[in-house]
Amino acid sequence: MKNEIKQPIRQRLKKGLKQGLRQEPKRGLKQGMIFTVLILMLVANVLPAGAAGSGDAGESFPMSKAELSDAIILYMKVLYLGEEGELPEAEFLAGAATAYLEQATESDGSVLKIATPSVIKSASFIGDSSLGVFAHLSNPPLMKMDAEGHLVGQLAESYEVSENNTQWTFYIRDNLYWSDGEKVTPEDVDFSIRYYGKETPWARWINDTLESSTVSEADNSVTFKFNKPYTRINLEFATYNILPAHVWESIESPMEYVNEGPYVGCGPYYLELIDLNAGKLVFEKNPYWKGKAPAFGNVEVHYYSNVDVATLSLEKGDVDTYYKYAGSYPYPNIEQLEKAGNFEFLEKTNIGLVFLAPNLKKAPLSDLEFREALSYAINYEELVRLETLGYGDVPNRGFVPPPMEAFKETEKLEYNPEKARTTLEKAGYTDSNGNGILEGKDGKDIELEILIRTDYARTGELLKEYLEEVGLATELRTVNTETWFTLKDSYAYDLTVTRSTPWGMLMHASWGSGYFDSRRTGQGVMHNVDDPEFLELCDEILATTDPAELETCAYELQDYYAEELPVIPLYWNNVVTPFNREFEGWYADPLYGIYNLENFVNVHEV
Amino acid sequence: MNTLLEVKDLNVSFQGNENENKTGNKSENKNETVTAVSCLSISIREKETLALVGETGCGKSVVAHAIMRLLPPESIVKGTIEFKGKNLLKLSEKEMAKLRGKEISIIFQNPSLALNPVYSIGHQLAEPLRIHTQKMRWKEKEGKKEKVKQKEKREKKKENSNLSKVSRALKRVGFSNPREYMGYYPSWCSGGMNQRFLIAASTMLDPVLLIADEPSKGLDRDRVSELENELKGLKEKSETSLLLISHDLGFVRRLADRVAVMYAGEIVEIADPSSLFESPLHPYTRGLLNSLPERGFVPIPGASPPLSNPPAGCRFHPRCPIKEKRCTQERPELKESNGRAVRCFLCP
Amino acid sequence: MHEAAKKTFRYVASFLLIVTLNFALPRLMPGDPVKNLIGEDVYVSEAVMEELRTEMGLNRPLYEQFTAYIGDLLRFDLGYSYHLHSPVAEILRERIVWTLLFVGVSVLLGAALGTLFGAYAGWKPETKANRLACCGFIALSCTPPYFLALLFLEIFAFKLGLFPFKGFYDVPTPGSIAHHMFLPVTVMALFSASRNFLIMRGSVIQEKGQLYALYARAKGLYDISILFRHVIKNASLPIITLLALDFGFLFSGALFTEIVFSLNGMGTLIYDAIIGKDYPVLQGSFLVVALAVLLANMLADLAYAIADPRVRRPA
Amino acid sequence: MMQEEAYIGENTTQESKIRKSTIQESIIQESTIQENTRQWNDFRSLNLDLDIRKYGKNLKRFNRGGLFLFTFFLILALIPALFAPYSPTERFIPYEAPSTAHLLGTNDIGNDILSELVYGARISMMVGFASACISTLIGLMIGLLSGYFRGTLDELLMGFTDVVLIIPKIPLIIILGAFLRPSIWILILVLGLLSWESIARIVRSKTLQIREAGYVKSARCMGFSPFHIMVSDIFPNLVHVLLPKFMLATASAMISEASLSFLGLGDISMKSWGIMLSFAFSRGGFIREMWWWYLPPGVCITLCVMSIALIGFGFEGREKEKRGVDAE
Amino acid sequence: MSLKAENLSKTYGSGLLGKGKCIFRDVSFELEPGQTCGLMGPSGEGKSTLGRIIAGLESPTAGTIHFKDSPLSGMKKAEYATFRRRVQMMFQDPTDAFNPRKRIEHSISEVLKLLDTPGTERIRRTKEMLKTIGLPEEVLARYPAQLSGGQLQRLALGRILLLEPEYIVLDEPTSALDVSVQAQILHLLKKVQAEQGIGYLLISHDEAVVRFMSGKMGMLENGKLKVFE
Repeated sequence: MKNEIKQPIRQRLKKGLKQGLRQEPKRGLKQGMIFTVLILMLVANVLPAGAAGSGDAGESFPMSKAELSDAIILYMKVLYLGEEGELPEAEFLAGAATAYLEQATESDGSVLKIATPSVIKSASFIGDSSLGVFAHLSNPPLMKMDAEGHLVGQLAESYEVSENNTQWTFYIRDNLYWSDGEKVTPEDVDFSIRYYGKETPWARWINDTLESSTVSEADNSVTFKFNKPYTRINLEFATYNILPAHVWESIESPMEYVNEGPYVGCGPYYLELIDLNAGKLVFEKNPYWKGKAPAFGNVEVHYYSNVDVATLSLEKGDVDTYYKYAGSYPYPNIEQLEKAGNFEFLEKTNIGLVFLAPNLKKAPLSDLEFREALSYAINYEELVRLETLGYGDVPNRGFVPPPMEAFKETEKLEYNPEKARTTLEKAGYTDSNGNGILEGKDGKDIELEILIRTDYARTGELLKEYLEEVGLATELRTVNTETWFTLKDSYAYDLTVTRSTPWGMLMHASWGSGYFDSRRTGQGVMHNVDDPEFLELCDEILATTDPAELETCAYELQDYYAEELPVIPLYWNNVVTPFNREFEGWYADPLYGIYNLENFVNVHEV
Repeated sequence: MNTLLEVKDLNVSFQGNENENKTGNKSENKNETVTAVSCLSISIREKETLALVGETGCGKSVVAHAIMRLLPPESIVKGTIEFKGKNLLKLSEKEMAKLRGKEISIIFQNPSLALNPVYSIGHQLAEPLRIHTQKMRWKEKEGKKEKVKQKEKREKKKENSNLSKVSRALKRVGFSNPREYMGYYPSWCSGGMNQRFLIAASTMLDPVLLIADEPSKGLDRDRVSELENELKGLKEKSETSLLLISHDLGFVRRLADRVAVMYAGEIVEIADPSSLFESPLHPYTRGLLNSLPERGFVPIPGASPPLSNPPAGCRFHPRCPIKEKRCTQERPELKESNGRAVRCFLCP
Repeated sequence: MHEAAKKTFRYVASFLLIVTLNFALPRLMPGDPVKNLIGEDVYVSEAVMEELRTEMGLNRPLYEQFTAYIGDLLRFDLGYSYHLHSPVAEILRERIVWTLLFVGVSVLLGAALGTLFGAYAGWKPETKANRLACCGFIALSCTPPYFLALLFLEIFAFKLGLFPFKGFYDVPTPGSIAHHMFLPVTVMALFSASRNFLIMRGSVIQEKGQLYALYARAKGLYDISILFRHVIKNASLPIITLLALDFGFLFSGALFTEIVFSLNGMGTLIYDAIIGKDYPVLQGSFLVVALAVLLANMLADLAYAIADPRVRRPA
Repeated sequence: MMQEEAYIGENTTQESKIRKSTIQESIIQESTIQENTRQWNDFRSLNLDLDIRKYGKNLKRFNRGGLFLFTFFLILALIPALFAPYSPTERFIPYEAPSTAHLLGTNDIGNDILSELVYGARISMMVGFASACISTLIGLMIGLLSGYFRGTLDELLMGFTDVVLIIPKIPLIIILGAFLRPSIWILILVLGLLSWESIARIVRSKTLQIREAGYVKSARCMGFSPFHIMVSDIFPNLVHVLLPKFMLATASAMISEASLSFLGLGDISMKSWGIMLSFAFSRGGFIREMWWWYLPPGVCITLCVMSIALIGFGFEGREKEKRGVDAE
Repeated sequence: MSLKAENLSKTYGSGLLGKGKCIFRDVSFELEPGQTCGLMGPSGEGKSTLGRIIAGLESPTAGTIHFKDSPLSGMKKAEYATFRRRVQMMFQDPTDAFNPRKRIEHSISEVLKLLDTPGTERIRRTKEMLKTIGLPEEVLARYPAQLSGGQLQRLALGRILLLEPEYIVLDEPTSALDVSVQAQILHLLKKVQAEQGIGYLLISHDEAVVRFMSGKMGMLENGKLKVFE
């Protein structure tokens, strides 16, 4: 609480106020403003509720009510009684006003500030999904993904899998300490994993399939034994934050546990404060961190409910970098930031992508030839140009983007409306009644309903144009995300535009298969492919941990995508992360982008 | 007796409405000027009651408002209105405001609407006192801080004296327990009561001239006689001159010292009530009197001309039973002879 | 007394209808709330989903859900939000304080500003300044609120750097709060003011044509003092009704301002609850808003009775 | 959206007063008040109406400006091809700054912004007018019925209206917008169905008034059917109250549409100004400081809504003025 | 053939709660065709309400009205329609007697349409009516706002006469008019009565008017009716 501030914004404000008072022409305006601010302060002060945002904040008021009203009276005097003697008083007042903002701050090192549009909705450490991602910094998972997309240990030094893939042993690093001084033990890991399994719906599978777990003090390891083979536990465990058992043991239902902090963590920082009203998370240095010493005293995550505002504040310099899980900094604004000059950019191809999912259960999209024709009708280059502003590529038919492991170079998707038309004709889709719209096999005009989430409104528009070009009538239906979930689950669409996230690309049998396997359910999941060939492939992948075997399967899967077109990728895009030039040493992993421990220990001021 | 108010050649006209009438008669309503009062001259002597009589729309209320200078700024007022030797039309608005309510007061025709619905009777009655004694307070304000307490005391005293003045005024108009009524609001009271409140408010500062604008309109017979007594009492007790504007001939006859009859914006006859009612000269006056109940409801044929488009010549000629040729062409002047005046070629 | 009873009856009926609507509406929305609870890209078996559904009481028959809902209401239990991981009542209590502060200050400022300027503009509608003010306020009331908020944000926070971009505060001190609330309060107050301005202006124009205003002039009052001593009290009566009606609008209508300024208030709460199908929060906040509006209307009726003697005529 | 109620505006004055007085006072007192008012109006019309006329003139100036603007937008909406240099779907180089070829530059997919703007007028105005038609119609029916028949029907309808008035509109619109397919027609329907209460109230209070007028009483006395009386006697006298209300409902519907678009609940296949604006924000026009992209639709909304509102106010003003002329 | 009122009472504002205000109680009288019955009394005593009840525009709280010996409440549709034509009412305020948005012509022909009068007949009857009330034909093209109170009151009477009524309730027919116009209207009323044998119930607060018009006179005071011959 004490050390968190020394933000440039405060100083700027202070400077601004003082300057404002000195600038003759605008003086009246600024005075009025400061006066209003003071009045508002008084109002806020009188209303005890106003300050009761966080429990112990009351003590830190630098001015009492009486002082404040004195200040206001003084200020009024300054305003109304003559010009003389104005400056010193005004300066005093500017000082008084900024004193609030100043808040006793003996700084140790600077603060790294991250802007994000992912809003934290509740101060629930376990329950809030956005918070779960940000807490990687304080409570790192066992595993992580390196820059090349390989899974490596994070809290775990290494891991082992048994022959039959049912038994996973993780060896924990022994130089890890919780921020309260306790050592991180395998019991903590065991506790955390079981805890999630027991308490959270999304990890219920652990509870259901974990047979037993054993902790070995000797080699600082924990072994999980499942009642069925799992091949991707290392990936799964790259997402579960490890919790201190001695703290969380006593918390009955963690989903419902709401606390503004601090939370005990074992990363280079621990989560000091979740301040919903200020819209920020404050991470404090972990005093017991034995790894490389981080360069910042604090890390702050500032979230904004409006993306534009987030980018504005970045451009303004209020924050140092921008992070959005599975997303890039908005492309249109990059140019603006480049012009501003004090930002550099980290660019990396996203392993998630935007794609067009056909409804394979319904004619005409169930017809491969039709899909084939469709794939020729789309102008990928223009999509890349307009949607990613060049920060992307025309995708291959094989769906999977290059940065993924075992990427196979398949044929690039091609824009050829002529070919699309002939393919359609060959497949029997002709316009016999001459109204410019092709008829389906049932003789009726084809009218495709494209379901789009609001984020892809423009893509939808372009698609509509492309499809109409080749004689396919289309209707756009824009829905908000939640409605989209419902509609795609009931297959109430012909085509839909959606995207995959990095984690989504890796889940299930990896390489995006999790989105299409019809046996699955889930929010973003299309579950539209029930071709046995595809399902078999998935099962094969799920049954092995052998890298060579996996690679073969992956190639096969990508070939399947390329041949059967169960999904038409629209563009591969890059994740662009701007960061303040004053800091260097950034890198991004495919899963969580720049939000990884390496950055928080390595990034430093220039 | 001295002349208190002298109105000479008063002309009041209103700029008509230029936008077309929704009902479609575009040509008729375009850019017309309504001359509500033309060439009106009257005088009121001290303690005298002058009645202005006429039918709806003949412009009598406009005269009252013109004297008080309450007409909207868009109206065009010509002529002179001399009050105690000062031309009221030349005074600034501020000077006029000082006169209003203090020297000249008015009673409007609709007491329930003239009183502010959200203030208590007491508050509204005391208002003239507050308004017209403010100047004193301003002087006090110049005093220094040590006088503040004194001032407060004085103000309290003033408030108290105001209250007692108000209750005295209420008593005067016949309320036996004024304190209770002071807490009432206009909407709680009947029209007759409000009428009396209004009279009390308007006579609070003993104005030299009281204008009563259709005070009997909309009142019951009983109420009218009450009002009559009220006004009679007022005349007897105070030095006030009264300009009584009414369409009720009987009422006027009982109250007025002199009666002026108006028709279509002009005065057609001025006389003392007895001679006017017994031997009216102007054909209009005669017609008017004949249509009274006691004379058997003998109507004047036709209807009053619109003020926007009065007939040429004598304004009464279209309805006149004895009109001659010149009546339709020339406009008669108001001729005065032995205390009476009449605007007719055919009357001596 | 008869009228009062009728009014009370109407209020009670309104309240019951609101409660029912409140129960029914969120349930009519599409989408499986359980799925929203779990999150994107997560695989969960049907059995687990079913279990969760049971836990949330969503698979019981509707009438059972309704009786349970009413029962909880009577115990002031507004349910538990699985999205926000707290009892709804608690969330509401927290948010309402801020929204009240934010909305309350804006409404008061807006009412004061709008009434004063509106009264003056209505008193002298023909002067240039007033015509300009009128145009300005009409324009203001015709601007989509989020547009104005974003423009303000760009100009004052981004271009001039005078105010922060988001949040109620940075550190919970009055100074910080005032600094952060300045822009959103200004935007809301301007909106509130523009509504009040137009009404007050019309009202004054109407009232000043009344006979009592003329009589006030006849009593010797001069120009603006007629406005302040006589007209303004009459003319501001409709503002009472408006403020009451405004209440609901401001509670939920602050939504856009809250989104733009990333404020953690009732507006965003409701918006998120709608988007996330957070039934309990949705119901709770609807109930609170509707109750607040009902209460405000009742207060307005009372205030009206106090301010307007025509209403409280003794028998 | 938020302004919705702002336009109860000038009428609230009368309305609320009438509401209170009808509630609190017996019918006799009411009629005397009406009588008083009538007398006062007579008086005013004869002597003092000029003040109000002046006010009317003043409003007319607004009205004229509003009418001019409105006609301009209406022409845009009716024959956009005349003003738009290109088709709104034609694509050029994206993110162009204003130039002679593209007076307002191009947007993110290269559409000419000016053309888009011109074509947007039709959709925005259609949303406004269509939903205002619906709400006016509903409000008129409910208001007429409850004002004319009074009694239990009145109690029921007005109770219902009160409840609808209390329901927070924006969340409800968001819910419905999310629930139903965001087609422009649904939007129109939703907006129309949710904004009739103030119209119903004013129509009711006006009907209560007119009901007591001599010509309605005579008509009843002569045996005309209630339907005939409502259609032929009461309705024509409501037009002047309805018209401004209609205009204001139009204005608020347009703002609502823009607001919903901002939340992503609009119909993107219909490029209204609101949708344009929301694209300008979501596609970087705002942060790239392309004011020529995000300001014009915003300003157009404001201006168009304003022109409509001004006409509405103008009608109200004219009516105030008219009342005087009538009585003469 | 008469219009009879028996034991009429009227109470306002009675509902579930509260007793309401009693306007008058047990009022009985009889109207004969060709006769005028005057009804006087201070304002606010329910004269107009009584008039409206007799004209069938309001229903009494208690008591009955008999038209040609059949009670109003038990009338069949056709019977009621005849009653509706035969008993008319004329109101105090001439300025709102006609719909301000319609030309006089329109208002008049509407009435004739109600009577299913054919087109040519309509013109004839309108002209006839205008002759009776003594107004030129120009007035037909006017809007009510363009006519004076006296003219409007004449027209209001004329419109009623088109329905060939047997009884007319005159509710303060002249109190909003100037004395000279009042005299005109009163004479017209007398003339019409003499020609068509209509029975009037004249409600007025002006004793002179009532005396001028009627033989029978009633006084409504404190909720009771006192009849003088």
